[in-house]
Amino acid sequence: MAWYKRMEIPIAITTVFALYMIFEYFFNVPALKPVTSSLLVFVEIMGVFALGLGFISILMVHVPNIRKKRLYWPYSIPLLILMFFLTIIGLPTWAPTPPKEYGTSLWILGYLHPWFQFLYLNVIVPADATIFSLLAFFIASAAYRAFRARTKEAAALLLAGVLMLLKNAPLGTAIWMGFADIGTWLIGIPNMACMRGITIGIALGTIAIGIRTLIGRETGYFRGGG
Amino acid sequence: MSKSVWERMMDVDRRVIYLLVFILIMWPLVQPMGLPVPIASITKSVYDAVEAVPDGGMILFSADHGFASIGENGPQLWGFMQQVFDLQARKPGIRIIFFGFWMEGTLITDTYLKNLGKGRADPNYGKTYANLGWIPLAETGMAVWAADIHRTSAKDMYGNDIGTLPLMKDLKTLKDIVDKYPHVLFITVESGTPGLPEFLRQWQEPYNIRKIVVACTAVSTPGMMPYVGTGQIIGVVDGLSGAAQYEVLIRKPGEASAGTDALSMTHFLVIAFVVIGNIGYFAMKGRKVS
Amino acid sequence: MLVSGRVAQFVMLLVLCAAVVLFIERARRGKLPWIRKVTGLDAIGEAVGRATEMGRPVICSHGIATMRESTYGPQTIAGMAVLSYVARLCAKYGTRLIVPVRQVEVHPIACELVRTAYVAEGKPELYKEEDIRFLSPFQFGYSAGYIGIMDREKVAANIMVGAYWAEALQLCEAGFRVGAIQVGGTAMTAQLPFFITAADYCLIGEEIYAAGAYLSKDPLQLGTVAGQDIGKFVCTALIIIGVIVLLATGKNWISIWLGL
Amino acid sequence: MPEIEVIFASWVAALLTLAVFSFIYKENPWFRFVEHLYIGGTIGYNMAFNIDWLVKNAFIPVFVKGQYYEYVLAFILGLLWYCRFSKRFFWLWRFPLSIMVGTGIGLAMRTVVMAQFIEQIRGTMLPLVGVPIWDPKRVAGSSLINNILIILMVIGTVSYFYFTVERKGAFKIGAEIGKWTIMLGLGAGFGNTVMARMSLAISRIGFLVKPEQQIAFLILAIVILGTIGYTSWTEKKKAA
Repeated sequence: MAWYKRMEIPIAITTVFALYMIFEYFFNVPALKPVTSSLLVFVEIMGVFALGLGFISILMVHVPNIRKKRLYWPYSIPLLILMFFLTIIGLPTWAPTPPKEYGTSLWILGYLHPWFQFLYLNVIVPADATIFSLLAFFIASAAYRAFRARTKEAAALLLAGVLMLLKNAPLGTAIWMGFADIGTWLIGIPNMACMRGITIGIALGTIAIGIRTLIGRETGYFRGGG
Repeated sequence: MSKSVWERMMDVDRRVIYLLVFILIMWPLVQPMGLPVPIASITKSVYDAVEAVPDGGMILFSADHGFASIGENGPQLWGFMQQVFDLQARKPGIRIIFFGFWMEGTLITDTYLKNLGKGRADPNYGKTYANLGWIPLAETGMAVWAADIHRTSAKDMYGNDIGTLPLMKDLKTLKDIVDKYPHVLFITVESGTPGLPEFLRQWQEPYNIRKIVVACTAVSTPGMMPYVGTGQIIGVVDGLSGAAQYEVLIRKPGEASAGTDALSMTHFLVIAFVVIGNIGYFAMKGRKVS
Repeated sequence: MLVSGRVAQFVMLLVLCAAVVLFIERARRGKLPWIRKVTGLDAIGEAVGRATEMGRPVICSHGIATMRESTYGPQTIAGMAVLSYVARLCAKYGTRLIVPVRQVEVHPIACELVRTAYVAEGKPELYKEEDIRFLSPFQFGYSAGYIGIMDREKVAANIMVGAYWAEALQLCEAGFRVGAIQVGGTAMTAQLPFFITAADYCLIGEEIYAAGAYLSKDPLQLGTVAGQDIGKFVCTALIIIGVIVLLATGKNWISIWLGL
Repeated sequence: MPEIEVIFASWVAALLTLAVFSFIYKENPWFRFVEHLYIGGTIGYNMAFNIDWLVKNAFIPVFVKGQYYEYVLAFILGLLWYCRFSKRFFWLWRFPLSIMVGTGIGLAMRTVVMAQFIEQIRGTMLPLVGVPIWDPKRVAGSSLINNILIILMVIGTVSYFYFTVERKGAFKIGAEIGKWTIMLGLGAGFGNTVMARMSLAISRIGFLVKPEQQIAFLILAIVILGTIGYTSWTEKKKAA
């Protein structure tokens, strides 16, 4: 393999950039400030460029789906139609006399196109909110299934969960104001302490995984399977 | 072999649970039951703090949430907006500035302003209140905005030059606001980052804004409690149940009040199922032993 | 020079890094630390095995964060390490593996990891890029696609390690519905309650960061896990000393020093 | 009489809402349709939004205003992603990725120590004198009992996760405290989230039962339930 294709080079780049970010944060070198802000925009721009990868990946899955008439292929059609439609009408276009409500900018933004707005407000927003709200049903069934006093530990979990429910339901505190105090205590003391303990561990884990990545030993990054 | 009652209690079909959740939410929305809504002291202190703004005071009003949490933040925002405009009607010297560090939040603010008959078309717009719209860049944006309002919010929500608004003309920095108005109250309706911790860092410490009230989603409330303890914020409107309490306090029952019945019902439904499941479990366990 | 207010942080970072590096060195010299069992990680093999027996696919995801966000990026890397392990197992047993992806920039690396794993097991022909599915850049678009796939493909194992937000519970419940064995792991503290109750096995917080090391059995990686424990000693000691100093002097000196 | 567009919009939104809700019964064609439609929509939306961002914040400054020429390098690096599809230049796509991950890891390592380690430790060094033994007015406030509990629980939770130390002696006690803290804490976290999730469904179902929406709701609900019932019936028949 040619030397420039070796995996060590990207790993070295990763290390250099990581060390730079750390250095810049701890050491006061005014000259580096603009470099860092440029770098962060850089990363942002590169991230946006990657978008096309998703687009291509979707095409690679759904076009053959339709062509080969795989199972559930008809559903790929609305997906592709809406994807292309929104991408195309959403592209920024030049408008010599922009409508007043879009502000005075010459670039009338594609996503302020009325069709785009219509689809956004009446397709994406309701679907998004409703998929999110499925959680209301799932949380009820999960509570029923999981809050069962099989062991002493599970009993503690159950008790804390039910007491919180009584605190949050307006009817619960109407029955006995004490539920509010108990709930506040549970959130303020055990929950906080538990989250804090876990967070400390997470910090240590982050440092460990960071070092593994920097020395190029992390399986999750470039070294997969090896 | 058919299942025993206990087994059935242990193994309720999840669809039954789902259906009951759906019905128990829908029914009170169509036919409100008016279950009691006890007022928590932490909500009352928010209400009192807003009511305490004197004639000639300033209210800074920030909407920092997205569409996803509108179920909780929407009624909170609506409650606050009704209250501040009522207050302004009673004490005409009060000035209000709306803005937000989340883009979607400012869109919601604008919709509610329209619902109140305020906003762009209102002759008082720009004189007694202004809507500066979205301020980008999160925490950095807070710092920059406070240092130079006219640069960061060069245009208001409706594309007017901010210098042309009589209210904003002389308010170039957050310090100007604090100097000109002796009583500044800051209201934030929020659901995440950027949110209160950022405001405390960027605004409370440097500009000495002491009167801050918060409305947030129930999930973020625990994170707010330490600040109430230290007195950095006056109080918290906690999720939908907080919004309902607030509607009771401002005597304008609305969406949240309708929702609280559903909230109480579904919470008790979950508790009921947990109890049923456990009864079934222990009955079965007892049987196996015998 | 060092920025004021960041001196203590810098020293602490050096100390924690030094602990990790020390144990890497020890491991390099062959002194392997003993490591307790992490049930959640051992369960992954079992889950893939069961899927193989049933002839149904495995779904393995790595969270919905990118690799460049400060607190969530490392979780994605941890998830990738698990994905790499799962991909090897699937390649070995010839089980179908589906990987749902939310972030475009993570998609190529997921493909790369899975392909490498199949090649390493000598079965490159089994690798199908259309099974590494980019779903949607929206959180709930991803979630809807994920639960749809689980239901339609009747997956037998659902392995989720990485940064998850509200969709965590949706994925768990949908997975439960199709009867999949579920292993969930995240360092998002707000979502842990759902993984611990609704998934069969749960990796809590830092356990996911140790996953790559634990599963790969690479001595150097295992050394870093031992280094993490030193950090815990430091933390416990600081808390105890701080409380004692505060009690004795009435002023929290340790806290003041840590803020330097 | 509202405009036809408004009526159409509300029917579309009601249809999507009900189709998603139908998933809780079972996976069905309606949900599948919305799932695909929505995924397509979000990708299109994201493309449009991000291209707009790119044009406004990168292309216009560079190519129109002539500032920030260094961004051109970012454009080139960004294009390298697409080398992934080339057999010959395959290796090039790793460069943008390695820069991105490098900055990310750097950001993580430099902030994690303060926010997630030192601040948490500082917050746990709580006073044991000069505070009331128990404050009934502020149950979660600073009091002797609470402070002792927090200190023990945090240390306990931390020690629950030791990887290389066997759970014996003090470590066993610590891990035991940690276990109970985690159970209580996560149980409370679960219970506290129920309200947020219920609020979401309340707002969606509230949308469906609005007076002007009720007709759409009823008709669409009947249609969706009918088709789901029909398809499951035919499936059953096929299976039999």
